[in-house]
Amino acid sequence: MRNISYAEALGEAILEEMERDDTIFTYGEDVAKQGGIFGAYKSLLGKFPNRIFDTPISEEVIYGSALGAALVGMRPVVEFHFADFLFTGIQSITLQIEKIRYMTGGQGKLHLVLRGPDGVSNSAAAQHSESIETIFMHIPGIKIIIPSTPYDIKGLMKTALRSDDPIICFEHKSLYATKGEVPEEEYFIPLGKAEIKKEGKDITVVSMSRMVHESLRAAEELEKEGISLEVIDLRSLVPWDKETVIRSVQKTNRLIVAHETWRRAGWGAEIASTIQEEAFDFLDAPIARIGARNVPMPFNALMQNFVTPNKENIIIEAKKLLGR
Amino acid sequence: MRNISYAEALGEAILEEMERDDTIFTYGEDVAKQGGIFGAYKSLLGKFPNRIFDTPISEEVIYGSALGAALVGMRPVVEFHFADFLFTGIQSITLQIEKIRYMTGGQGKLHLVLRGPDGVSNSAAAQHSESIETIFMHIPGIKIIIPSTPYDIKGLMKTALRSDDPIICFEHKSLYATKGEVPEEEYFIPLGKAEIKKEGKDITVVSMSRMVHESLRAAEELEKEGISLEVIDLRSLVPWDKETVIRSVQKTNRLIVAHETWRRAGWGAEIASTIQEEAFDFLDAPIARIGARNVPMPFNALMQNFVTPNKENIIIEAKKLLGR
Amino acid sequence: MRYSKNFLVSLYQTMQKIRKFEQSAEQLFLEGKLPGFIHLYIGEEAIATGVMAALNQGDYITSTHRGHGHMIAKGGDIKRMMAELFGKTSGYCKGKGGSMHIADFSIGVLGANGVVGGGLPIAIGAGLGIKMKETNQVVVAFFGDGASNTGAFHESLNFASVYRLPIVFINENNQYASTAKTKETTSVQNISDRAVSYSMPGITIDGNNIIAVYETAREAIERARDQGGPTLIEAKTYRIKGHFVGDPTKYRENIEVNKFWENEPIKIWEKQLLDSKIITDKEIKKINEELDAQISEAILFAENSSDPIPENALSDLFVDDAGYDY
Amino acid sequence: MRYSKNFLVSLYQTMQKIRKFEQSAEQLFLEGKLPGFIHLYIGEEAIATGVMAALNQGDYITSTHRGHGHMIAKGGDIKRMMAELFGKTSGYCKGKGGSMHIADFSIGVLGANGVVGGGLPIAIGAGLGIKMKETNQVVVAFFGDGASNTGAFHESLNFASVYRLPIVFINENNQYASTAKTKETTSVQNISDRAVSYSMPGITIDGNNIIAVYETAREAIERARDQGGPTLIEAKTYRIKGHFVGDPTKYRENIEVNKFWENEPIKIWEKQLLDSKIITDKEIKKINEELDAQISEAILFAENSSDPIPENALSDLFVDDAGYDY
Ligand SMILES: Cc1ncc(C[n+]2csc(CCOP(=O)(O)OP(=O)(O)O)c2C)c(N)n1
Ligand SMILES: Cc1ncc(C[n+]2csc(CCOP(=O)(O)OP(=O)(O)O)c2C)c(N)n1
Ligand SMILES: [Mg+2]
Ligand SMILES: [Mg+2]
Repeated sequence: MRNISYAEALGEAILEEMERDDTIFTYGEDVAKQGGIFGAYKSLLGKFPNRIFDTPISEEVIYGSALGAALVGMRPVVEFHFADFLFTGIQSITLQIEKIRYMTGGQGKLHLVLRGPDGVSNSAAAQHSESIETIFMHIPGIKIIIPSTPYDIKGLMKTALRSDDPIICFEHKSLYATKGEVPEEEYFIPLGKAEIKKEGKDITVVSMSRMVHESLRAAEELEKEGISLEVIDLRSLVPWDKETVIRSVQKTNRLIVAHETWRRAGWGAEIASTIQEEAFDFLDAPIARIGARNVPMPFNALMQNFVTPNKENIIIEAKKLLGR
Repeated sequence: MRNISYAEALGEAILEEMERDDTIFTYGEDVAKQGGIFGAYKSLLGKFPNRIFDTPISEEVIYGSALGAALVGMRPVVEFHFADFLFTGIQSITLQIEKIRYMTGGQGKLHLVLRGPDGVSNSAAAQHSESIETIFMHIPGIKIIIPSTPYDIKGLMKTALRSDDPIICFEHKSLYATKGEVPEEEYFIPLGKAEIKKEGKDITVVSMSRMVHESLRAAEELEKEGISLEVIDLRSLVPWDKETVIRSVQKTNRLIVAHETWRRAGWGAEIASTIQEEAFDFLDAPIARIGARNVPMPFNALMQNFVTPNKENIIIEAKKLLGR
Repeated sequence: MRYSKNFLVSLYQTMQKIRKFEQSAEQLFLEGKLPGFIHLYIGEEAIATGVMAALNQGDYITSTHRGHGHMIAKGGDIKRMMAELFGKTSGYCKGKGGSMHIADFSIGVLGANGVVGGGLPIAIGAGLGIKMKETNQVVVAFFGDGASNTGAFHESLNFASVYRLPIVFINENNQYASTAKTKETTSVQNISDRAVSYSMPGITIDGNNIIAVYETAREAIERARDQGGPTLIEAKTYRIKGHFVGDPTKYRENIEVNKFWENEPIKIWEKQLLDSKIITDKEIKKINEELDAQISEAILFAENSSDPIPENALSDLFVDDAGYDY
Repeated sequence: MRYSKNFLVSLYQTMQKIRKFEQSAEQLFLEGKLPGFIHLYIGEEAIATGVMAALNQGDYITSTHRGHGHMIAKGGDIKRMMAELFGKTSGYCKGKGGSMHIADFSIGVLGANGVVGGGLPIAIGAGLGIKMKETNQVVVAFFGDGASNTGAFHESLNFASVYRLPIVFINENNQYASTAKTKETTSVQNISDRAVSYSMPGITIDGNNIIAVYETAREAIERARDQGGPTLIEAKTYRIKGHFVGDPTKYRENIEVNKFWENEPIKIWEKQLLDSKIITDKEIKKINEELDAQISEAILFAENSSDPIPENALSDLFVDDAGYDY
């Protein structure tokens, strides 16, 4: 099978759907001239000059306009520049997009996609490194996909572009250039279906995005020491695939939840709380959570790497859980 | 001891501190002419005409200006109109107030207080009923107080007004008119110290704000059936008093965390996750979480009350935990 | 006047329908029959009525927290509106929204909005969508004087201008934003002066003059429809009632209010219609009786409608809500 | 000219100091020695230099993501700046901030800012604070053309006008916001035209003319200090380099850039100083050598400074951080 990058796979998904459905259009800052801040739209350049455009730096309108466009029948795809800048327009999401259908008793379909980069990368520091998916998991009204591979982003984005509900997609900066197998044939990945990226028997590790790869690296290293991790990639956070996690924990009896966002009140706490509620008797040890230290992201790489979780943290927690 | 209302106690705290410290000033929408949207500033009316004023509807500046004013040596106290409208200016908090001291290597003191109403009340519906403290617990950089009684708000607010760190205070709409004992003498309540509002032995209930009162009501009812709840009011969420909760759970071996905000990825998940991590062997049953159903707040009172947790939910969970 | 009698009388009817609807809502609220917040449009009826008279059925509007007038003038069903105020299942939002969130997407009302300025970005999106679809629809975005100080206002008008979107911005300057006097919180004399910042026409009119509203709106709407870009119209009026029903309005003098009662749009229009013999006292009486009957019917409909069951709270968030852990 | 030689030469020195600092930073970045993002102010030096020449030591500024020039002109220590670019403990932010977050509150620099428009509300707060304290300090808020389309811009200018805050808004119109041409995303010809919306003076000047910048800023600063309220100054310039170091800048033609290199402020000013015999070639050479030495020293200082220990990441969030579970 061919190998393409995460950015290319994402671009392909949007391109294919734009060719099929002329209600899809896309906009944001630096998308049309540059092909997106991390190049996700390179394959679209020149293709649909009227259906891709650059905007002023006006995030409240950029996000809020997606709602209006959806209500008149279009399928807007909006790039947020950095997840951090969701904050400059977030009322359009939390107070409008997430609520209007409900408040109006189910009127309208909000087929819109908000997507863009998040995560820590290369000393981008405190205002350009955040992952804030937990906020959207907490406030009801938007579905969340966070794909970790080229295969997953293509399949999930294609599903998103045919969904009638609002969806936000977080793409970790460090993933855009990563490559992976993506079939030529069309395929779709449903929301709410986790994938077991690696089977194992001693400890279940639940993660998403960059941390899936850190988990897989940890698993590889621990294998040598005879510790077997089962690595689950949730792929979507709203809805999240509780059943797959519970089944796995029933087998391994131990759980680690690993994410890059702050550990405190991060979504790992939701997974951990739910699993101890629903699989209490299967747990042989406390559920361990891994996340960033509770500080803004520092600039210096040594400090940045100290704050940001990686495979080492998973290895340490895994050994702790097994009393080693 | 005299009985005064929550709003009066809050007003007293600010008044006393304004009299003592002339760097304190306060502003927001509808504060000077009306005395605050829920009357918290009634006692200030006419007292410091230059140090209390009404603003345009410009939340990004209202919140962000607190930062600038603190940096030039003032102690601003900003009223946010409804917690929901934190979203219209939230970048000033999450990207600026919560980060600037850290990003600048510890320069400056951000002695500022953001305060205002949150919570469900009287069919205010989806855009006027939210409690969003979890967001500020997740994103590091601001301390959070959520007082449940007149006594607590006076003592905590006085501490806040002498703190050198940014503090956000959430005041449940339904509490302003409630009365309670408040001494004439000056007193302070430190952040990070929970209060056991009622001792008990069967189940620990951790809550804040309105839900403290619901918990106490539940405790009273359950007492009749021979079930004894220990009700802990955290009072501050950053920092939160882990030790007091752990000690209680070591005694009761059962924990319910009850808050009004959405259950999914709410702060109850952080408490639950932490306690199962640190007191796993003391737990005789899964930790139960109580929070709002994962939908926006509906208008109709029947639906509103169905979505919003109250003492009944606590009673049901308590009985479940004891297998009754 | 150069308009048909029908047209001129219909303006009166619509204004009165709004007025009577709201007077009833006020009464019902004060009797404790309606929950939540209700913001009355009383005294501002000429704006919604005049603007909507210049719009087509297929056009869109975004509204505000003070939205009953917009909804009625755009053709909303007062039965379903009243039922929504009561929180009934037969209401526009099945009791989920209430006064501040009434919408009817099918007649182009993209929602009242509890967030000041919140409707403006939505209007921009509708405008972008129309431009993409190349239909010749128009969007009207209503917003208050207070809203003109929000970031959303600025971002929206710049956006609309840059893409020449088919939008008309109607600023309802009722001189107050809650307890704040507009002139004390707003850095311009006329909010329409801000149009300069967006290279679009900016016009201030007497918002209590129904014909001025209609004609100014019509011109701007036609320009928008002909791809001539957006317009900012400031309609000066006065918020005769409190900010919400129950507001003690201690922040202003009664004398000020009384002055504006003199100048309220329905009284003026009724007098003009009578003075110019377009209508007779008898016809006026008949119209009002008919409207009263409609309102009574709406109240009856609402009161007789059933309450939602509590569990209804769990539907309507998503189109596809299979498997959600509510 | 009616200014002292010292003053006129100091303007040259400051501009060159900024230029040389940034050229070194660019070089170091391209050599892979600096991490993160670096936004160069090259070609825009006259603005920071001219404005700061008109400010007092005790005055405040808020800066942007393109902030090296503001910091240097306000009297920042280039050693600690360079160390910060390297992420060293001796840097202004102890390595926690990097280029985009350099600040020195002690000299009135309330921070560079990675959020477009993010500094404006902070400037408003400083202005409010000054008004409360009744000192006669002034705040200058720098922001880009792109930032003039954010909601923060609008809310801030309205706020400043309503309370007559002692603030001067300096719009650095370098004709680009990242890849976007300003004129394609901005609904006015001159950003200063937007001052009308806030009833404050709005002035457009040639931002590459150091004397024009100085004199215009001085007047506005004096007005602010005398409680005459805020001013919006648009200084037109050009972003000669890419948006950030490493930007391939495929969205514009080299010919356009070359045209502006001809008109860059330091070259113009050097020529003027020489032509009017205020300075000799020899003096110019000496100044430049001295500056080169300072920059080399700064780089040496930075390179020789120690890296933070990773655990330092856990300090500096709160003043009182006892008991936090980092
Ligand atoms: C973003 C936001 N901030 C504050 C409020 C509270 N609030 C509701 S209405 C209102 C005044 C609005 O004034 P204006 O825009 O003039 O509309 P009017 O009420 O006069 O029709 C305020 C401050 C809100 N709903 N939304
Ligand atoms: C709120 C926000 N949105 C988007 C960005 C990404 N961004 C960084 S700089 C920039 C362009 C800024 O243009 P301008 O204000 O003209 O400043 P310049 O870079 O030209 O100095 C953008 C879009 C950001 N940093 N903050
Ligand atoms: Mg108003
Ligand atoms: Mg620029």
